[in-house]
Amino acid sequence: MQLSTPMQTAPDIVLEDLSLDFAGQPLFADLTLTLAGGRTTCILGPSGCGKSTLLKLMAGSPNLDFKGRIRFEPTTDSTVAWMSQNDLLLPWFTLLDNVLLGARLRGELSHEKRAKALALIREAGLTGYEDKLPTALSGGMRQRGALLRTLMEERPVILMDEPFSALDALTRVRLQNLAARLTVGATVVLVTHDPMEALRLGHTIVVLGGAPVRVLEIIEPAALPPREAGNPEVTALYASLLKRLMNGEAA
Amino acid sequence: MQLSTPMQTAPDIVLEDLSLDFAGQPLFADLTLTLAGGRTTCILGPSGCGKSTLLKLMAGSPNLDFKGRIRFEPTTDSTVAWMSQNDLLLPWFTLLDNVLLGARLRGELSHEKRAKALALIREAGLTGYEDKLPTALSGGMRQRGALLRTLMEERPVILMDEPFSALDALTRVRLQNLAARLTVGATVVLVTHDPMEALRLGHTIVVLGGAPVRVLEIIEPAALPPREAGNPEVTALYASLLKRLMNGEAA
Amino acid sequence: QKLTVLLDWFVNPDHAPLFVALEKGFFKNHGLDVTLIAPSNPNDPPKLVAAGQADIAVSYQHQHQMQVSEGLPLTRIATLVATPLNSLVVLKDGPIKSIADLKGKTIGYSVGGFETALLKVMLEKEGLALGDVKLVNVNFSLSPSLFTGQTDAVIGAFRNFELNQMDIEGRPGKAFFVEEYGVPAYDELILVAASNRLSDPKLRAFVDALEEGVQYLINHPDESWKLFVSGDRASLDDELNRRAWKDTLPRFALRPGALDHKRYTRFADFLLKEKIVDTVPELEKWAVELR
Amino acid sequence: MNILRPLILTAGLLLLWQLLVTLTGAPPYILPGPLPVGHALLDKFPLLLSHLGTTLTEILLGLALGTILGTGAALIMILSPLLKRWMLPVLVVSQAIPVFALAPILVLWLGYGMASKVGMAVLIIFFPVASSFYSGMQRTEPDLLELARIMGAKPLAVLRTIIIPSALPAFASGLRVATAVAPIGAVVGEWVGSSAGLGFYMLHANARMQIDVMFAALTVLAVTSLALYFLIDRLLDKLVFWQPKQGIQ
Amino acid sequence: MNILRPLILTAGLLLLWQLLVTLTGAPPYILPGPLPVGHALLDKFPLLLSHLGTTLTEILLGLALGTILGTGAALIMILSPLLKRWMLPVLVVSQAIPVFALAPILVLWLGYGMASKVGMAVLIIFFPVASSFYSGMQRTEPDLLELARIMGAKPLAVLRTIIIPSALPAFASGLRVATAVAPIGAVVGEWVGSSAGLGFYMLHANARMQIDVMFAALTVLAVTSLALYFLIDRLLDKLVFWQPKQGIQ
Ligand SMILES: Nc1ncnc2c1ncn2[C@@H]1O[C@H](COP(=O)(O)OP(=O)(O)OP(=O)(O)O)[C@@H](O)[C@H]1O
Ligand SMILES: Nc1ncnc2c1ncn2[C@@H]1O[C@H](COP(=O)(O)OP(=O)(O)OP(=O)(O)O)[C@@H](O)[C@H]1O
Ligand SMILES: [Mg+2]
Ligand SMILES: [Mg+2]
Repeated sequence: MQLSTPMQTAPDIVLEDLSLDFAGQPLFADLTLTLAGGRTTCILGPSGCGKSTLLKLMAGSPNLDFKGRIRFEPTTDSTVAWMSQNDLLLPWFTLLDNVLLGARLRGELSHEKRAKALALIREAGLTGYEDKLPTALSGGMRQRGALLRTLMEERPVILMDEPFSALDALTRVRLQNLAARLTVGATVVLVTHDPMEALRLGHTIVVLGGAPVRVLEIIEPAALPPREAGNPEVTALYASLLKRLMNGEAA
Repeated sequence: MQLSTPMQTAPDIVLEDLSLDFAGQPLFADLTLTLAGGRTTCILGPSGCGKSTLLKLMAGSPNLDFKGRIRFEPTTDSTVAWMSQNDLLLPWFTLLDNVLLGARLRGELSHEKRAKALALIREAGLTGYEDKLPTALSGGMRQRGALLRTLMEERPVILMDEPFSALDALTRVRLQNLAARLTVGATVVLVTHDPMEALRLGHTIVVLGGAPVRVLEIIEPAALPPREAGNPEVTALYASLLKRLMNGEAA
Repeated sequence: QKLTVLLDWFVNPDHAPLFVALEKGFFKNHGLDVTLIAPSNPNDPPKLVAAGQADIAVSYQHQHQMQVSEGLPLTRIATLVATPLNSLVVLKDGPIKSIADLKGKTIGYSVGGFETALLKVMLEKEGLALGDVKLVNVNFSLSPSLFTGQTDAVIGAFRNFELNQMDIEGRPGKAFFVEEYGVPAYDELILVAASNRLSDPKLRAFVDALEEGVQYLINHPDESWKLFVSGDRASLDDELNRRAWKDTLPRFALRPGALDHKRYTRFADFLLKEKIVDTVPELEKWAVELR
Repeated sequence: MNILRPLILTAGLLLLWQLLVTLTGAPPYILPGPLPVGHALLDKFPLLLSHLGTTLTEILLGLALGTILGTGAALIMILSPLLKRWMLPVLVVSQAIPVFALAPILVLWLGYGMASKVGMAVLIIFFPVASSFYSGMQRTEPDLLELARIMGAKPLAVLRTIIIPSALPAFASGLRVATAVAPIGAVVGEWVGSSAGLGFYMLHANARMQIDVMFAALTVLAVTSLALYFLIDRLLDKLVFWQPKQGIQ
Repeated sequence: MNILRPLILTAGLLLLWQLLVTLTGAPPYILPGPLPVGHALLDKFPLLLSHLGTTLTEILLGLALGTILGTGAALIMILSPLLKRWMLPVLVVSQAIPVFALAPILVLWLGYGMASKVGMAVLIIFFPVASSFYSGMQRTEPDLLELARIMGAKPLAVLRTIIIPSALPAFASGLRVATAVAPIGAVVGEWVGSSAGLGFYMLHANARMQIDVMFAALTVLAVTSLALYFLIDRLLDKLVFWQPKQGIQ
């Protein structure tokens, strides 16, 4: 399948002095971070440190009451695609219709979109399930559906929250490659708990930790992603990254 | 925290000639498999191959129309604890109440149970969140809640469906150790997509694959779990297991 | 000419002259195309005539006077039933032998105001006051409330109707007629039209046709009955209506268009005295003989 | 679907009815037993059927219109919180106005034809639909709305694709209530003034103490209501196809 | 909560009312304007209040009893599919029986006291509650029930802990409908036979052609309905605390 060219220049995402409280507890306090445009940034960090919340902030959620600035540079609008941590498939739509949700919501359904959706479904190993309702799909199949729906959006900014967590090793690699291919040139923010995944897919790897959360480390491997798991740079970085992660917030 | 002694002898789980169709497609066809009593069996297999369904069958779900026999040997009743792939926390209960759900449902709430639940919550790194509703928890925190709820059950048979998939590396190891400690002596069936997790925790590792699904491989490492990630046996097995998994159903 | 008449209630023998005139073609002879409509709330038809929704409504003299007192632009143009029908009814075999026996008893009624005033006068005649009895609005079910012993007497029962009904059910009743207990005689059923439309010649034509209907009815009661229960009114052909028919015949106004000024003023004064109405306009404003 | 079950059910209900009459000792002019009513039913069958025709038309029209207006009102309220603040009190008050106050107004505006009767039926039917549908839409999963917002969805598309389907189970439950009260809606409508219909005929029979006939008409109404209810129930189950109805134990 | 808003709302609604009167040209004996009604309201205020007392008691008793019976019926139906098959038709039919058919029966059994009015109110109120609550319970997430089964839960505990909370949003929506129809339930109950209450007083005023007084009583009833509705609405929002009510856009 051919990669569709990214439609707009992919912007940087600039977070400045971000502060947010939940129930009086500060989750972010003056967090400042810039994510490079057109690159894939993988975010790692302990469970509950605020990764999903950060993604929602970048997606411009109107329900979060934060202080500070979140900017896209250059400014663009309607530029974000978001894959949430839970799949959010619509139970009344088939897999295909769910994958086509964005197009339908924007009134852009077309023969090409359908063809593209079907091709993606095939690539994700879901052939034969196009007309199944989400209740008839396994957890990993649902996650793949949600991923395809996000990839269909072809946005310059793509936010993905643990997109491969429910997949077996083989399917995971296949979909990682698919995602990497389809998001070339876009600003991708990918939250994951798998350091190997981060090292394979990220131009940049940001490790978060602490409370309120701060950036513990930023890793920028030399080779371009997607990298092979056997790549010596990856292997070397993996050991140190894992060690860092296993040391916890204290580090 | 001290391990409470398993209450009954943990039975073998015997599956004989199991057949099950979904929408005319055979998911299982004459599947036969015995899971050793008192041991931890980790199940690996491609997404959608039927792992969750298998767990539901072992849990005795009355909604699945299967052929064949599923027996516990020696026969015991009300012996199963089940952790589903999605967390199934009750939105109207706090984390603590959710962890205590089983006790409440059986009318066994007691001071000891509360104390134990609080201790588990502390061990899972959730102190301070006891009185939060699930909506105020992150994905990984919810998953930990569901895991604790399952561990509270102290059943001779424990079925867990990807219990650590939403956790970061450090939290994951901590909870794996916690789970391993609390389930010593029980028959544990643990579905996972992480071969390292399987190798760390399983007495036996069962690799499923193909359609209808069959047992591709059974691995029984010599050392007793939980094994260290650095353990040479684990490292050796990991490479071959990963290769096997990456080869897919064809193998 | 089209002419819509709203009845006071479901079709019953009280409306006999109207249906005879309709079936015999008397209306048609006078150039009228008459539609008769039955409502289920007797209060509404006059209001709707006042509002121009229909030409003529069947009303009650007391109700008409209350409506006039409240300022509704309505005028009585003819009489259908020329005597009171209202009565106080008790079970024949019950303990109430005279009005005086009602002391401390429960009395049911369905129309607030007027019926309680009638009762008051009747009780006072026997030395009781309204406070000596317990009143309860039983709305839809006069005779059932008697039968079940929930009430000891009911006011508002029609002598040509409820009495027969009770008889048929095997629980015969006994009626105390209001006009025999101090209530001045009045017309039970009258016809009213909007005051500003009285000069419309079709109203007079209607009254004339109605008079022909009454005449035919009195002269040929049996043929009239057949006309009454013809067509889609076949379901009216039952024991109760047959009996009611007989009892109602002598009560129809033989000169529907005629107006007894003195009788109307006397009853109006009675309503005024009993505070059922608080004003009585000049008679010409609310009751006329059409020219 | 067992063919025997409805038969047993009917027989059982008739028995219950007879039992009620016998046990409470209700006299026949208040609550006649199934036998005399059955007799009256057979006796007046063609007449009853013709009245049923009128009432059924009113029921169906009222149900259709009430559902349309109810969903319409719910949609307006969900789309505009401002309009909602003004509409909700009016809707609530509309439920508290008794027939006899409303009947003359309706006749004044709609005349004595079918319109005023259907109007009255609509008034009774639309509130359960509007209220349930509105609550249902209000309970749409916020994350789905967030997803739609991020996708740059058109408001109408969000409504059609996400909000309305989310509310369909609640809507179905409201429509079930509406269907159950629809027959009484039509009957009450007939109090406005009419010359046909089961409600009219019942009032009529009641006024003449033909209690057995009234109960015969009531039986026809009851059977119609049941048929309608179970028909709509079936259809609604199809509407919420992704959420199969299940027993609890 | 803005203090001004209810004032503006009230003024607006009164204006709407006047507009309706003016625009449709409804004569004052059919639909009086707010001014004469306001006058009558002030005039009869103490009397209206005392009648309101009676009606309010009926409403509250009816609502309480109707809710209890409604939830009870729903619970029975969810616990026993067999009983449900027998009860549901009876419940549906109970909604299709008009007052005048029921009134004598109710009076026969319950007398002319408060009981028969409350009985009538209950009959109108309980169905929306029963029906919504039942649908809500039926829509309990099957996996939660499966979890409870595996946990060896006691049936009553499952009900209390899982099924009932799952159904609370639906129950709340049913109770909202019930609250809106509760006042008419009480008024209809007063038609059964009464000597006090707003419904009684309205009938009385209507019969005496005191249309302004009738509308004054109606206004009192409407205001009471609104107050009750918004009160219960608040309480219900608290009941479903884990699902905050949200606007859609
Ligand atoms: N209710 C259902 N109706 C129809 N098909 C179903 C149903 N539940 C599961 N299936 C099918 O059964 C197969 C196995 O599902 P299952 O959830 O057991 O997979 P799994 O091995 O747990 O996958 P995953 O790793 O993605 O969780 C899938 O192909 C799915 O489509
Ligand atoms: N709606 C909410 N109300 C209150 N607190 C919340 C809410 N949403 C999130 N939180 C809190 O914010 C913190 C961060 O949550 P978030 O979901 O962003 O974590 P996360 O980094 O994505 O974790 P995970 O890896 O487990 O998904 C958590 O401690 C959680 O308790
Ligand atoms: Mg998260
Ligand atoms: Mg699974």
